[in-house]
Amino acid sequence: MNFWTDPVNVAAEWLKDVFIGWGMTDPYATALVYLLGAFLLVALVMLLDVFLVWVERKVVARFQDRIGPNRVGPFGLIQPFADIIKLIIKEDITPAGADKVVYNLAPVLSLASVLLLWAILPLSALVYGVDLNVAVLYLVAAGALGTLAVIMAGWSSNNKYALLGAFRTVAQMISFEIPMVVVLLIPTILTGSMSLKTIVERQDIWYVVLTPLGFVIFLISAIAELGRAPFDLNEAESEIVAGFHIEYSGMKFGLFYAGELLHAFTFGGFMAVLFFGGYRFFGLEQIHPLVAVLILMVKALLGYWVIMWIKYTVPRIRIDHMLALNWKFLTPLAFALLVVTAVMHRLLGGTQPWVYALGLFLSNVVLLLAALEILRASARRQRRQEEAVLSAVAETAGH
Amino acid sequence: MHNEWLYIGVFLIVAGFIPVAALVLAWVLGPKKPNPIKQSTYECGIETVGESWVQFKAQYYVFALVFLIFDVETVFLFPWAVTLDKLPLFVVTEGIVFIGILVAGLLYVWRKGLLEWV
Amino acid sequence: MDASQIIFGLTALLIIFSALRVVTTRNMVHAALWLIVTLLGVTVLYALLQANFLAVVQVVVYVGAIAILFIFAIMLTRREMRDGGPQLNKGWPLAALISLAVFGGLLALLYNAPVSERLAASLEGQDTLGALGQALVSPDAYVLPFEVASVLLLAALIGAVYVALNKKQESDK
Amino acid sequence: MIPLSWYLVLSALLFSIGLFGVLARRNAVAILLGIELMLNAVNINLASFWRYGNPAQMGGQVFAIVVFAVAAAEVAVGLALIISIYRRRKTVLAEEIDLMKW
Amino acid sequence: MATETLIWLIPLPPVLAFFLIVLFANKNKALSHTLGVGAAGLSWLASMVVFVRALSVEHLGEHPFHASVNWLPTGETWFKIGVLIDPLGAATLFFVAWTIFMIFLYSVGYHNFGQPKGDHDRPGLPPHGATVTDAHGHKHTIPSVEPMYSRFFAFLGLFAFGMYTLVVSDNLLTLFVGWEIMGLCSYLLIGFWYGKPSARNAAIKAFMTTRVGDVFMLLGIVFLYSVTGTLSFREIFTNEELMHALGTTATPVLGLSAAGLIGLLLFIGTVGKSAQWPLHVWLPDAMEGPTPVSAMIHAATMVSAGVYAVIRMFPLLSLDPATMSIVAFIGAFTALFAATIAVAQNDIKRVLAYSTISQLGYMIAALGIGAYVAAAFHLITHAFFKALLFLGSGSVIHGMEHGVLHTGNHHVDPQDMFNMGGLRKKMPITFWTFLIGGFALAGFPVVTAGFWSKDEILADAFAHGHLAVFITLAVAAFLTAFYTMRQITLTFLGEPRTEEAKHAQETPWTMTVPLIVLSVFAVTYGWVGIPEHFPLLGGLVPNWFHEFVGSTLAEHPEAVPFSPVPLLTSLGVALGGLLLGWLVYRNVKSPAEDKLQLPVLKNKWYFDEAYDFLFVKPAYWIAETLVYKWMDKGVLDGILHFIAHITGVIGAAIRNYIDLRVINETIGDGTANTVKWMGFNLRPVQTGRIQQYMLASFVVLIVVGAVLYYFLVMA
Repeated sequence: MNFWTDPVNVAAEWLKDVFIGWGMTDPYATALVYLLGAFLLVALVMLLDVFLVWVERKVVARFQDRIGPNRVGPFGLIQPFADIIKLIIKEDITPAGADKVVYNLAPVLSLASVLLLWAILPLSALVYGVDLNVAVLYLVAAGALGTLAVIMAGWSSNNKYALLGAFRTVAQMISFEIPMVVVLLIPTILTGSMSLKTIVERQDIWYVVLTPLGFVIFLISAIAELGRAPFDLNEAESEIVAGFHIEYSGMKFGLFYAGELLHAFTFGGFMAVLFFGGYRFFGLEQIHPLVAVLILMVKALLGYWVIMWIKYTVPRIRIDHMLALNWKFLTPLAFALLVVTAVMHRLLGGTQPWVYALGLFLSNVVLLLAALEILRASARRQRRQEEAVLSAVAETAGH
Repeated sequence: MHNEWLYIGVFLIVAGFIPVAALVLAWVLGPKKPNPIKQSTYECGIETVGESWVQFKAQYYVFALVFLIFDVETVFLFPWAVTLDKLPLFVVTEGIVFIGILVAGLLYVWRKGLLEWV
Repeated sequence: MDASQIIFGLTALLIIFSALRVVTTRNMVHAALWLIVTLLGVTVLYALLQANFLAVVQVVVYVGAIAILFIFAIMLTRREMRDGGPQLNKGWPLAALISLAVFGGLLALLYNAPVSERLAASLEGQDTLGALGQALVSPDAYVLPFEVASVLLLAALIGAVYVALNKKQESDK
Repeated sequence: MIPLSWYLVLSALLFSIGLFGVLARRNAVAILLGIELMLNAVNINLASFWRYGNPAQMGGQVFAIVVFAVAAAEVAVGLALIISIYRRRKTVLAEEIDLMKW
Repeated sequence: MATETLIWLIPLPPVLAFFLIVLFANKNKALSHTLGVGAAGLSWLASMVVFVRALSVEHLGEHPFHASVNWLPTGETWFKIGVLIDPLGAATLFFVAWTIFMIFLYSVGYHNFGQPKGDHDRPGLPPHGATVTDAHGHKHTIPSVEPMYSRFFAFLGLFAFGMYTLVVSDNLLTLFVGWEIMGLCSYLLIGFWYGKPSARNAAIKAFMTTRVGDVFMLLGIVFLYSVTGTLSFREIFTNEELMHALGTTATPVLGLSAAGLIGLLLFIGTVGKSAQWPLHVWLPDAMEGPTPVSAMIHAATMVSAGVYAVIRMFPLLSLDPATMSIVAFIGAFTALFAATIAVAQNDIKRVLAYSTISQLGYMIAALGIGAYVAAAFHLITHAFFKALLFLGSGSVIHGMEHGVLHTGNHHVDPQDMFNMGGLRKKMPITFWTFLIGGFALAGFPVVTAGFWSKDEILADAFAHGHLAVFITLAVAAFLTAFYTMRQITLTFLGEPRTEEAKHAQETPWTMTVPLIVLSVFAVTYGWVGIPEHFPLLGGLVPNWFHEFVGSTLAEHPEAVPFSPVPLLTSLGVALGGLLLGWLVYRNVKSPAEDKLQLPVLKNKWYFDEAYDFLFVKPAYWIAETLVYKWMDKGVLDGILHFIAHITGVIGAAIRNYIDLRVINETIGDGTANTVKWMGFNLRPVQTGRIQQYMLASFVVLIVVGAVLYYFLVMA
């Protein structure tokens, strides 16, 4: 083990030795090293977050045929820092009647729940926080904290619209969590483990090939979970103003905003890990751990870009459509996919890799076609009924 | 030692510390000139009427309910998914029976018309 | 005192304090939030016990679902935020006495039990998650509770939906 | 290392606090909160006995998971009942929910 | 199919039918009874196959059909459940299968399948009849179909499931599960016509009374498990060391051994289930249910289950002579006591109900004196002839209802025997079968099954020197013959006493066929157990039953030597009772002429009233004061309230708090005040507040826990 091939762990070991040399016992030294490591990672992630603001603004500008930030610094790169300074020196308003503790805790929890996800994201084979054997569920658990933050924010603001927005957001988040959790079971089945590192290591064939449908469901439910367009009903301005964070301003709003952006990017990262081979890219990751990190970042950015692409091209859908989409289409489909994947995986487990891959892929395609056919049939039936009603009405009108 | 969880605990502290630090910084640096209008509840400029704690329809409760049940059930499925390879073929059917019962609940709620947003 | 004992002590204090707040605070939403704090404290205990699965499930199920359901129900069942009147009923001293008696009884049992000073065996090299999965679905172990759990949840779902939202009852009123 | 008795005492204490909440709170929702505390106390016991007993025997964890399911079912039905009662009688105070009297 | 597999399958069809009817067939009457009867038929078929196979096995007692599976992991070991058919189980299975199948078939006719819907029938009430217009334009009132027909078959299916589970199970836990399923079903079925307040009350009474017994039984099971670590019959009974240890370990209760205490606790469960004194009060009231239910509960299944459980646990019980004497006493006392009440009843079903209690007392007494085989024998013969009698009485009632519908006079009670008379001409099949059943019950010599089983019990009692038991049972047998003949005379003989009785009609074949089948068994089943030393007949047919069932026990019970005393006694009491009954009631036309309608018998020795006085009233009183004083207001508030009250009484002179408390407690003014204050505030017993219930239960838990802890751990 030398510094060149494994810089992070070597540095950590070295630091630990130094601390022990200072007279600390092992657990405390470990904890201190962890603290430093976590601090470094979180700081880098926050820096990335700041950078993401710029990316988002630039990309949306391009989608809308504008230039975007271009005044502060080269290509407007310093713009986000100007934003932050503005947010910091804005007045900190707490609405009258708000529940102060909860009100202030909510944005913290919101951002923290996103940051927590980075503790388990395997950045490369050697650079990772922890390799938890229940990491997939950890992902869900952190999402639960995010939901909690929303409800806390909405309740504590002492504002109807905030509470209503929070309820809608929570209803949406928890609804779409079901297909997401079910789809998370699929990489677990394919790998036989919930450890993200193991999932990445087993992906000789990217899981997006084995379960394209699973990926699509995950993408849709992730977007809904994020509350981004087309599922940004919590912010439907015409109805409930700005959703649960209507009363937030200044840095507190900034935290929600940063949390949302970072959440999107983090989901890009998890999408990469779960479906696109994580930090692996045809052996390139073996050159150096930091190259692997770079690979993952690029994949995550691509995922983030897809999420943005959808956000800025698809119009917002109605809340009833959204819930129907989830409960009547995604959830049953996800369960069907789970059953099919479990059976196919177990049946084809011992065969040639290409047979296995092809079998799983084809079963996904067949399932999708069947689901669409069912949808089409039910839509046809509905249309016929409507037409019958219409013609009946026309007939009575004619008489 | 419990290194995994120690790290996560430490990470939790850090992840909480950063936003708190940002808030404190903003609180220290920002001006503080409160007045009643500024602190009033935002309702598009219209005067606030009535209590702000309004009643909600029970529809929300149903979604939370269905979610709760499904959440717990999927939690049961994770250990199943992990050990799928290591056990005989019929454990797959056990899981499928489990999922079938799950979906029966969904169908019931669906048929009751409670999944419609009204 | 080693590190884990300190962590345990702090967690225990947190759990006890927040649990007391749960049963005494006036504001129901605060009570629910204190409950969440307690539950997170219990999560730390699971982590100390290296029951990884239980720890995450605790957060997923309790914080993510049960607590949300509680808050929804609280919102649905009140007209004003803080309801008037005392939060404890008139029999609370007796209730406190009984709770203390139960605690004392449990301590007495514990005092005589042979387990009190046992230490944990090492989990090194054990795949507890795999063992858990095998235990859950293996027919030699707990497959029956596994399947029955789904029936239980189905019954709970149907029952709760029926009770909470019986449209027929609504129209009868 | 933490001795088993610590967990057990903590769990007993948590159980008693939950019991107090169940017996003494007026609000029916708060009673359910107390029950959650009690169930958690039980789960601490189960998990610690698993850990300090034979960790290869997964009974403790399995039962804890079953307790999760039971807790979920209990909360779902309990809160549904409370909501239903609230809609008819406009109260969630346990002492006013005394229909069983008749 | 392997026999063990078949045994596993026996209980399943009825429960499957239950679910199918509840879920899918509850709108379709024909489908419901097809499912129900079909399921009962399947179970019957399987039972018969198992029975025949059991007969062909040599030494079934040592090598019974037995299979078990792991069910519940208990740490490192398993709690197993399984099936067991040993000779006792096979014999029981035989009669259970027959009676259940017959009752299913009978129910089709009893609930008027194929008749039109009633005019005013509502679910929860018995059908009132329908008006139809025939081809000539005449209006007739004819019986109408039961509105909750499907529901009945569903419950019946569940009930059958409980019984089969109980019979085939190889351990106490599944036995208890079946037991409790039956408890639930009896509640549902007794209260089947829940529109009638009497049916509702009877259902609750039955449920609560049996619950008392069941709690003790559960305690016994738990105790047994904690001592032995297993609940499997064979594992306990074949383990001689364990049995010896159980028999010699002392317990702090009544000086009984562990085996005795466990046996006693289990026996209390039986006392509740089999309606033995002092928990017999529910059974006569249970007559509120439809008649097939009465037959089901009182003959074929539930009450037999109680005796069956005691017979099952006999090896354990017999380890402690003290327990055995308690059992014998309760059995003999119940036999006599219930027989006296039966003499004075006018309701045709109530007579049978008390007679059932009495006959069950017979079996229990037989067990108490160690007559294991005789008890099992009487259990089976009794099940046949009592089912026959109940179904026959149902048929009579049904015929009478026909008459009631015809005349339209709804004040005539179709169950009152004094409204009947002369039915033998109207309902010949019912009459002859009822006669056979009645004679079997009375123990008519030689031809009927009842004679042989009763005689065996008496012979055992005599041979083993239990003279008191012998005399009690003999008197009871005499009374039995007497009231049986009274019943037959009043119902079937003589001339019709009412218009309705004149228009009674024979019932459809679905009701009469079961009667005939059961009457065949009521006669022939006795022949399998004729003692070998019996004069003339002994040895003609080998005493198969004794050999077969007796082999269940590890020690084969000796056949008792022949003695003329019991034989002559049973001949005398049976014939004498029958003759006397006929002579006395030949000319009795109305209840007023009946000299035996003594108030004390009529009122069942005032047991209901005594229970009301001893348990119900005090419970109310305690609840009122305690609830109000301790829970409703809470201790602290109660005390404050109390003090405040006194203040007003004594006046403004004394204001000091502490003074007050001292004076209050020392002078005792408080007593008077408490009374006044209670009088003021008499409240309903239950406050309906869930927390107070829980508070109370936790108080009890703590107290009982402390006491148990003290006894079991400290001592």
